[in-house]
Amino acid sequence: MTALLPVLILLTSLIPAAITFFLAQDSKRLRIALNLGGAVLKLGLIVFMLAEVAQGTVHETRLEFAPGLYLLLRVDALSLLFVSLSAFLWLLTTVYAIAYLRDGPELSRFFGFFSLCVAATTGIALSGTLISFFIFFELLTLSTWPLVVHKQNAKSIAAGRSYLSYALPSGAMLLVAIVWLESAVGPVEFARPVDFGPLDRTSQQVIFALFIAGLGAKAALIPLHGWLPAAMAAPAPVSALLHAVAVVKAGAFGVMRVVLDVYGLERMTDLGLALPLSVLAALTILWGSARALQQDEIKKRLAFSTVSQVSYIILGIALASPFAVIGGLAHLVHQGLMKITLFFCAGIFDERADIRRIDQLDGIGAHMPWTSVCFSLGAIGMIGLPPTAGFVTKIYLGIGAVQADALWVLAVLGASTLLNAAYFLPMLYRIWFLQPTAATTEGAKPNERPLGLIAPAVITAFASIAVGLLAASAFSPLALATQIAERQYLR
Amino acid sequence: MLAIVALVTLPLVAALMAVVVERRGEWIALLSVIGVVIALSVLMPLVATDGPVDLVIGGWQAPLGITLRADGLALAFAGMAALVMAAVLVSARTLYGASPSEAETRGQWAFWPLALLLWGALNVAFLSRDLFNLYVALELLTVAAVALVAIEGKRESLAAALRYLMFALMGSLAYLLGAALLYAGHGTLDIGLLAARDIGDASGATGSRRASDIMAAGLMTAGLAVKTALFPFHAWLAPAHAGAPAPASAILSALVPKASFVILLRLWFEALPGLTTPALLATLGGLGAAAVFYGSVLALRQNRLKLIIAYSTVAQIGYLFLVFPLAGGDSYAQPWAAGAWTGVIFQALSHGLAKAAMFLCAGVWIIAVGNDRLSGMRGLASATPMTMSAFGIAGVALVALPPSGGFTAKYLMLTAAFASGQTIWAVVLLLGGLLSAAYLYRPLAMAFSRDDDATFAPVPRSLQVAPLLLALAAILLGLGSQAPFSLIQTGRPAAAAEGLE
Amino acid sequence: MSGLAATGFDLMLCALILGAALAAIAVRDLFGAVVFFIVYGVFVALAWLRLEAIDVALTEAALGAGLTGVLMIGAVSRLERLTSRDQDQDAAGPQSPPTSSAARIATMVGAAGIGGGLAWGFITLPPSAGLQLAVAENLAASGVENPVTAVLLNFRGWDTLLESIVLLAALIALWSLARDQDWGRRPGLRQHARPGGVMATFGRLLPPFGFLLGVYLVWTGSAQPGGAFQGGTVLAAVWLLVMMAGLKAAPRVSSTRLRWALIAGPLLFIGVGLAGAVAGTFLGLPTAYAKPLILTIEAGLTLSIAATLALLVLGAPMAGDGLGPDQPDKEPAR
Amino acid sequence: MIASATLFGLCGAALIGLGLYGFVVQAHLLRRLIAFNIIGSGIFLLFGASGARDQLASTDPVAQALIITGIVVALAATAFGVGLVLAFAKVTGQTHLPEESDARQRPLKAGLPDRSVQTIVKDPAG
Repeated sequence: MTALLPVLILLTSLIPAAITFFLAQDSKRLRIALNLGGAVLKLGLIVFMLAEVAQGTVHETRLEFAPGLYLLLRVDALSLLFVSLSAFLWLLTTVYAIAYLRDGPELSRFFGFFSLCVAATTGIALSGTLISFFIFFELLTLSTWPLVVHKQNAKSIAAGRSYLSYALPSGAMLLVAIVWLESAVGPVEFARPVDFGPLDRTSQQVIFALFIAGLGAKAALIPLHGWLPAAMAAPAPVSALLHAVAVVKAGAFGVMRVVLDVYGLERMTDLGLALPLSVLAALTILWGSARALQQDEIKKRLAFSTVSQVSYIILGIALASPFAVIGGLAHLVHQGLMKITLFFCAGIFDERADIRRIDQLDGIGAHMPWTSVCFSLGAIGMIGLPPTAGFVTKIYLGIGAVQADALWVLAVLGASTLLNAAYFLPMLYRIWFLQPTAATTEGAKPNERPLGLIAPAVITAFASIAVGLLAASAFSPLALATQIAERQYLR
Repeated sequence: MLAIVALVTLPLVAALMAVVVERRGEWIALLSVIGVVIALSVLMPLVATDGPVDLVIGGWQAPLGITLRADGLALAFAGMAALVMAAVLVSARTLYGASPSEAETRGQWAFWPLALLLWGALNVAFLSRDLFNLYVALELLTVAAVALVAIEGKRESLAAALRYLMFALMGSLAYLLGAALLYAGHGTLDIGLLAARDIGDASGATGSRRASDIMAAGLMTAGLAVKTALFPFHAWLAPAHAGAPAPASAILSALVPKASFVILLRLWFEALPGLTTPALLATLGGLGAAAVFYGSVLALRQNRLKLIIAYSTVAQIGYLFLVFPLAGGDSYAQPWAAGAWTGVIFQALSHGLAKAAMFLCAGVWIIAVGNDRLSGMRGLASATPMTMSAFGIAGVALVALPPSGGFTAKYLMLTAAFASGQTIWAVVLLLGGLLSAAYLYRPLAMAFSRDDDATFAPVPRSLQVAPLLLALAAILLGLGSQAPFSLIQTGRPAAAAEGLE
Repeated sequence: MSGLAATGFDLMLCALILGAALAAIAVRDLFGAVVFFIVYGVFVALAWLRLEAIDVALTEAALGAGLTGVLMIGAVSRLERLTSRDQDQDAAGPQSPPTSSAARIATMVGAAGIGGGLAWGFITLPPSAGLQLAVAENLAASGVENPVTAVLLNFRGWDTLLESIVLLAALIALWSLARDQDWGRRPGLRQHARPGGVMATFGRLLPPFGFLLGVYLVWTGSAQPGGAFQGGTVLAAVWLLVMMAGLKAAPRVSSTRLRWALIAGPLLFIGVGLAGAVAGTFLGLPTAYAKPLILTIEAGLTLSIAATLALLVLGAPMAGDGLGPDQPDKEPAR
Repeated sequence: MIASATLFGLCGAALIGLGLYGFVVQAHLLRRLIAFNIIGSGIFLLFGASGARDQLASTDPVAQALIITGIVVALAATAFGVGLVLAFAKVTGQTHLPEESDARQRPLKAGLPDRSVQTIVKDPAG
């Protein structure tokens, strides 16, 4: 079972993907059954694995390609953190997507790539070596492109082009970093400390920079974030996938892997890389928030908000102090839950009430209460008000900054929080306190049906509150993050 | 041993039969495919476990006679060729298959023997150890290939065929002259016996470098480079490959340049490793790099799908020549050696499969649209999803993204580049990959654009399956790269691991 | 010949060869160039005689000078008709190269460099390292006495087999150039020789002798210079003569009998090879049966080679009778 | 006194140079085929002469056999080449290929490849 389990988890989305491609457009039931079945099965297997890992079982699968080039799936705490998040959110996103797309065109293609995308994300989470990580990382790039261009209009094709023109060059840089490193130190496994002996200091720094550049495009670090707002041309479930479940997260997760398991916090600090990385993250946080403020479209504003929020994760890692690392790790989950809620809601506004711009939100709270409540919970979390998950993150990051003697970070956090408030609160104000305009009610009578559309949003919204409230419990993301960070410092 | 005989004679016998038996070419071709596949499936495991197998023709050992050797290199290419030929021959049935009731037409008669002769020549070129026998095989290959270019009889394809013929004839002559000089100097044409003479190695049997040997090596290299369409001898390739009907293009682009490349590999890594100089290796690598960039830029500027695919071949062939500076270069991080050499072979195999898939896709779309202009491709993603995915998957292999065979190739070559400190070639590999993504993106995006007014002629499903299978084979080459990897290592020349010079 | 006289003769022959070659390349009139090329071929055949390579000399005379010459002359006359609309730049008119004089000089220097380099490489070759000895040692086991035939049909029979297939490939390739509407016709232009003219007379008189000569060349090839290619060429010439004299029309390309004749040689050769493979050695000729086997193969090859060569000279099947207009297509096929 | 073999070998080298010059400079396709044949026989002569330098033995039979094979192969290629030239002339009325540099540049100027034959470069003299 130990060798099989990671593969099984991978197959729960790979097999539905493979079959879905060949389904006819009208075999709707089979398609739904496959995708939901796969998602439920995956979640079940992961829960099972959580229990096994808690007992100390090591799950490892190895597939040889050529000598030195092999695929290794290995489960550790960090992978569990990411894989549980993505599996949970995938299930909800699938439900949402089925409701959202209903009888649109090319559904088999869509859901095929949708599953493939999740398979790639799972692979990223479970990868035990840099090459395995890279293989799934590129697979993710490829499988998201058809989703981004799903609408097949000029705008989405342009978005797809923009996406690839960031993702492929950065993938190339990632490959250079990996090959350069491995050609000197041998295949890198995350579970084994890397012997940097053969590389001089400058090479180590350059390779690190290449790693960050390679992962930075997906993680939407400036100046590599341009594709993310453009990708809003995709349907809402895809946005949810990009921003919360898969793509952006994969980039941030990769940075974590490189910092924690390839270089190690200590080496990163010794090489003088911590400060530049944290400055980059801080700049991204501020820039993203500032740009979000300028947007009139809801989805655009949310997209820039993602640019900013994901960098909290990287900032936490870059500060390299225990609390900051825990905060960063936990934010991987927190941001996912909150941002997916916001995108689910934005999709419902768009789909059910034709609301795309912020000034159309006036008074919608009365018409679409569930959606509005969820949206508000997500927004409050993003600002970081207690007792939401976002609050937990920011507290930890703040303490971490003090620990790391980087007091300037406190200023960044403060400024960012103010900016967050500045772009979210006006939306909430419009939703709840303004009178509906003609434009708001002009569309068909807004409703929040079917259940498949609103239920995922409600679940993620309350989950984001729950992980904040229950942060102290043993099974919270924060607890898992603490466990991961502890290992770092005990090593 | 019988399997080797079958490998080289079956396509030839089938070609002869296709000449005389009217309107049955397709069936004869399919029979030969089955035969060759059986032969290969006997040979491959045998060679992988027991090492290379020799076929001493007529029982006359070299230098008097000719030896065919089934080593890993030969079988890997023969296997790839068999896959491509199978797909192409199946796909060609719609174009050149004859109905028994109607009178025979020119194309229906000529295509099958030409394709089969080309296949036979390829297998001989992969297996033969005799430089002059290789010359005859190359000539057979050239005649059949040029005829396939011209088979549609349009003015463009006739011009392309003539240009191709002129280049190829000069390439043959240069090669022949080189082989003659080697024979004159060493009394043998056998690659193994030439290797035993340690040519160019001051401590070896031949002593120092001789003018005639250097000239021979230069001439053969130039001749083979012309036939492989290495920059700057590439001018003939794109119009020729794009001018042929799609199944023929697939053979021409995927297989034909590989024959001369395999000979080139054998020439330098097996027969004459002692003659190399750093300048020569850098020159060949530099021309390869130039081909990568020039071919890619040209591919970016085309507005017809087949020309894009054809210029892509110019670029992809460039990678193959990086083997010369990159081979060897192992460091302690690599528990294996010969990374670049193996990587280049993977590149050639992966390119063969993917390129054939792409041309067959182009064939499907030409049927659907009526031409291969990019502007006509709107809406094809929805109309022909299977072909679209074949094209996309083949593109993944060409761009060398994981988990394709192209990626395995690129990884091995990149590792060799870094391990030997030659990062300049790594830059070529990476930029080349990005450029290929750029030129392949254009047709892809065009096909994905919605066009609700577009109407397409229906394409039989059987025609769409072949390219998909080929493209998947290119992916499988990466996913299951262990078996081909170990096969390629059997009979690997020492220079592949030690590096040239 | 005494040494000095021989060297003198050789020198003169070299000069003639080079002169003819230069003329074939540089002469302005295309037809003239072809004539010089044929003359050149004859001189080269003489050079082979001087090198005591009689088999090569026969081949060069028959194929290099003879058949290639006929082929080229036919091509010139057809080109003249096909390109009549721009006389000045093609067949009939003077040939003016597209290259500038600077480029010509550069080419000249380059070509001279390559020729000079080759000459240097040739002179510095170590003493002959040929395979005379190996051939001589194994000649007894080969089944024939002519060492060249032994190499062609036995030691390197695989080359010869492929070579016969190359010939066939060229013919298939040539036929594939026909226009679709001409498929199934007779290859080449239909010939009309004036009845009672020189051509017709030759056509009647020569074939019997030619036929005998061809068969003799094949038969004697096992012991003396000669063999399937030389004999086949003579037979091809005979057949060509008969067809050109209008005595017998060329067979249609769709003729099954013709097609079998084309593949008979290679097929027989492969068949013998495969039989050997089953017995243990691919293309292995047991010494006891080597001679009859070689003669059988040669007989088959001669038939196929003769037919293939003759048809290669005739060209692709086409409409038209050689007298009527052989115009370029007005509307280029797209 | 120079041995015949040496003389004819040098003659072969000269023929190769001469033929090469002709092949590059002549644009007429039939003339290129003639040049091709001249290079070919030059190669054979050089090859045969190298096998005949040992004056005690006769010319190397293996070299002779290879040359015979080579001559046949060259004839096959020439015959096909002539057929191709004729077919090209029949369709286009031309005996030259369009400029090669043009073929290389063409895709840079415009994406329409089938202009290759339409934009045949007029002979400068014509």
